[in-house]
Amino acid sequence: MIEWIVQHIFEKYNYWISIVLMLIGFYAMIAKENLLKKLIGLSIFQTAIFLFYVSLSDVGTGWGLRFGTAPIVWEHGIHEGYMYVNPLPHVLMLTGIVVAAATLAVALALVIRLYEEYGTIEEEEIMEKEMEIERGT
Amino acid sequence: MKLLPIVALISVILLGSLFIYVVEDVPAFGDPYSPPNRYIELFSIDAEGLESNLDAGVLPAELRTKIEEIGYTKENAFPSLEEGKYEIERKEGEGEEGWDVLILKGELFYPGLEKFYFIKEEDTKLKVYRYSIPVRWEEKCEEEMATPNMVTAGLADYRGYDTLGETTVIYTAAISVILLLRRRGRL
Amino acid sequence: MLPIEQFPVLVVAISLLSALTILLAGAINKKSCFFISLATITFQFILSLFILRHVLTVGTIHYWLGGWRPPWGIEYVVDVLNAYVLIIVLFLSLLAAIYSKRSVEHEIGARKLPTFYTLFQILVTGIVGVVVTGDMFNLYVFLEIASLAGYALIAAAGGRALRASYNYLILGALGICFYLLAIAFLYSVTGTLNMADLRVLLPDLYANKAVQTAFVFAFIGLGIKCAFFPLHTWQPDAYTYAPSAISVIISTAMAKASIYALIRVIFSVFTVDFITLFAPIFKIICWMAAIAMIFGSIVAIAQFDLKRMLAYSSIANIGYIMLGVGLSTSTTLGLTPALMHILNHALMKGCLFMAACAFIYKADLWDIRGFVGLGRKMPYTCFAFLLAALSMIGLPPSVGFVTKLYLILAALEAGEYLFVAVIFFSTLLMIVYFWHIVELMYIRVEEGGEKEIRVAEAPMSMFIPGLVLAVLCFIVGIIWLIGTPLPLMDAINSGFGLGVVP
Amino acid sequence: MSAEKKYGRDVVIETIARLMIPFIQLYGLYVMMGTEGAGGGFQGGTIIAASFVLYVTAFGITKGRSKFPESWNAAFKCLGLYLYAGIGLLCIIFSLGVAEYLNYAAVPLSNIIGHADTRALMIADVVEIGIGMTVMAAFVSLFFDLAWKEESVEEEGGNAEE
Repeated sequence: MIEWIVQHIFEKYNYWISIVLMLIGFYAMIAKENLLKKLIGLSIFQTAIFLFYVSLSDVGTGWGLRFGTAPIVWEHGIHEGYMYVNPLPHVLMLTGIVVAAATLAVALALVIRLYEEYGTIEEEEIMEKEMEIERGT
Repeated sequence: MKLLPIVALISVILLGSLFIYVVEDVPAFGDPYSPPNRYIELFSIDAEGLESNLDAGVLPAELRTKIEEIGYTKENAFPSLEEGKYEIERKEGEGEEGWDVLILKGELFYPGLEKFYFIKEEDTKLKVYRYSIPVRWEEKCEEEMATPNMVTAGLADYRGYDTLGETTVIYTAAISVILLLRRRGRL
Repeated sequence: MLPIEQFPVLVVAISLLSALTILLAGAINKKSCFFISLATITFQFILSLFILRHVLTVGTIHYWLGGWRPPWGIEYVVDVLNAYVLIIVLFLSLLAAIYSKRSVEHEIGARKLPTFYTLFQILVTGIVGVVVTGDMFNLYVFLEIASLAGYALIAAAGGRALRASYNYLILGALGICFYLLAIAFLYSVTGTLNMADLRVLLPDLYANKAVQTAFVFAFIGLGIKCAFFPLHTWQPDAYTYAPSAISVIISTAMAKASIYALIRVIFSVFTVDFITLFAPIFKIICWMAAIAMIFGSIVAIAQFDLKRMLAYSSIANIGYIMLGVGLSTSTTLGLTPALMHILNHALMKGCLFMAACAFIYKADLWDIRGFVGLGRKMPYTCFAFLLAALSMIGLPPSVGFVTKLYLILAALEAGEYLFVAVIFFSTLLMIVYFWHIVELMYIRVEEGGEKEIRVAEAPMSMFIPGLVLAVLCFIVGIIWLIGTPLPLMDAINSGFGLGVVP
Repeated sequence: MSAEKKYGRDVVIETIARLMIPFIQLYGLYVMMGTEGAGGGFQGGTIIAASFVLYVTAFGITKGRSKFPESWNAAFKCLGLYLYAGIGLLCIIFSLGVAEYLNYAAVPLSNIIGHADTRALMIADVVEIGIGMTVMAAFVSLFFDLAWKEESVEEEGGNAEE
């Protein structure tokens, strides 16, 4: 049991941290009624996935035996005990971050329009007002 | 009682149990030899004196047929292992003794050899690995694009098409917000 | 002369460049936007025909973007399935573009034309990019491009479309995040992003829990994007309140591209072997599809809003496609019914949405109860609607009949007699709701002078595409029945290792 | 100009902003073009866009708008992507259909300075600048559109949160 905990919890703490963040974001996305809070949840969720990706690229042990360093080839060569981290997840996540920012921008624009239209950003109130409009016409 | 928080909690519990289920097979944090960072094992085969072949720079027929069997064939746009299109190099290093199979690049402007497979001897078995993406990037980045920064090289060249898509995404977002919010000007 | 291998990337790149041009040209002359967009999509469509011919005669196209060999760089792979879906998608986009000419000015306002058409073109770019790519992450990027443009275009109608679009955005972003997570798990155990490479590497790792979880996430994520039954909640609102041309393109091209992505990930990355051994999901897919077929049809009967009714009918039809997917392993027909219905549903639903939006455009008629006597007022549009509705019900030799025939054959072969009953039952329900409309249009006599609606025929650019689709419903049905494209389907099936009963 | 009176103008803020903005933009350009160190088009473009945000917070949005008008903004956005996607297309055209899309080594320059240097040049000076231009213009336009409502000019100062 202790071995399992050490092997799968302490040695993979990157995974657990990103999962906890992911679940927080996911809960906020589904459960919150406020449109902005949903977006905050979405952002947390996406960022947690980015963290997971980036942590996959690490090559350091964290106990000081081996360190990862930025993947930039240096003319003097690399220091003793250092290794380049994996550049691919960084590349992917630069894309991912921009995509997340773009999604957020469009979502914020939608929220602004919704606020102009209904005067509120609570989902229930918006639905009530929609019903009122429907009954009115 | 509200429905949404309950649905959310149930899905969070489901997702959480899925994540706990998967933890045993997620690579350990900071493992430099994990599949994303170094290489992935394809198969292992009995050694049976194949080492001498490898030392002589010839890929044994068993290995070649096995590699083609699992799907690395020319039809799938992977390099073929015909005679004269590869070289084998003995590799000595900490923890990594074996043979690199260098394969002729198929690229238009850079003919030359690149690391593709890695064969390692363990007990009486030969284990065949395929190198992962960062190995190639680290090795060839300086030669192919005279750029020391691998992230930039990967972003703008090796996976440049993703970056084009990503720039399009931010452009799309800007146009979307103009469509939704702007009420003046020419657009 | 350009080699045809270049065409898949040109289809995407020219579309993107044209989107930029539309914005700049639109700032000078707003009328030019439509024509640039139309010309580009026509050109893309011609290119896609060349691609199909090349794929059929020469073989699969492998294209290394930037010149880097597959595991290191991005690869475009165009095989028969890609080329087939590419043509469907571009043809429907072309018709939607023609259709948009009059409706957009009416619904969105002439001032927004440049941004609208820029986003429209970017939507087409994204859809096409999804269809031709052979790289998991590239698929994510292009799916996101298409989705972002889609969110904004749906919301462009204003009013209730805003909340529909917001819901679509939240669920769509969630789905895409799940897909991204699936890529993360796959990447963490294989170290590659290329689909062909994953297909080679995964068989050794099928027992790996990360791979199984990746499958679950990819399935749920892409399932949300294509509105598969329990994950469909965003879909009716989005289809109902979107602008007309966008309803057409999203319900046909976008939905089909998502389903293509799902099929590609299920069958090409995680092969049939994996699913039968480790994720016995086909049975569940069949059941969910059956529920979707009945649920969609029953809810559609209860609707008075024609577009909303069509949206629920779409859910039922996604159920048909997924039933084809679910039955694919247990019959010799393989994926054929599902692939057929991708084309068939695109034709029928495109035509129905075009007709429905023409009613709204001309007479502000969204309520079915107001359709009395419409058949004489708008003869061409109503005729197109009638043909597509008959095809939907399954009148031989229409495309709807062909789908149902093949699905029933597949279900009989698999020994799943219950699904045959489900197909018949959902057909009955379809007859109920489509017959109701047809009756109102043609048979019901107008009562009273003041209720009479004064409408003329919709403009040419709006009923011609609908008529083309309606006629195609029957022509394509006959072609399916003759069996000319069946070797094509068999090629796709054998590529996936399907079509052979174990 | 009633809005400016209402909010007042702060000499300290304006002077500091005046001092800082050129340096921020210079730094943005450095980050954008320096392939030697960390950085790239996105980061550089975002930093330059941030300098505009600083300008708007210091001088008000009306003035900020006039510094970077919409027509320029749209042109920048398109031009950046034109550069990037166009270079890809040029690679096909220059090589007469032999080289792939975005294969920068096919640009004729490579006959003179070699393939690797051509790639380096293309990455650092064309592609990254293209990305940077698009990202900069896109973020500035996002900021202006999200922060400013046309109906009420009084609500200056970047209230995006309503």
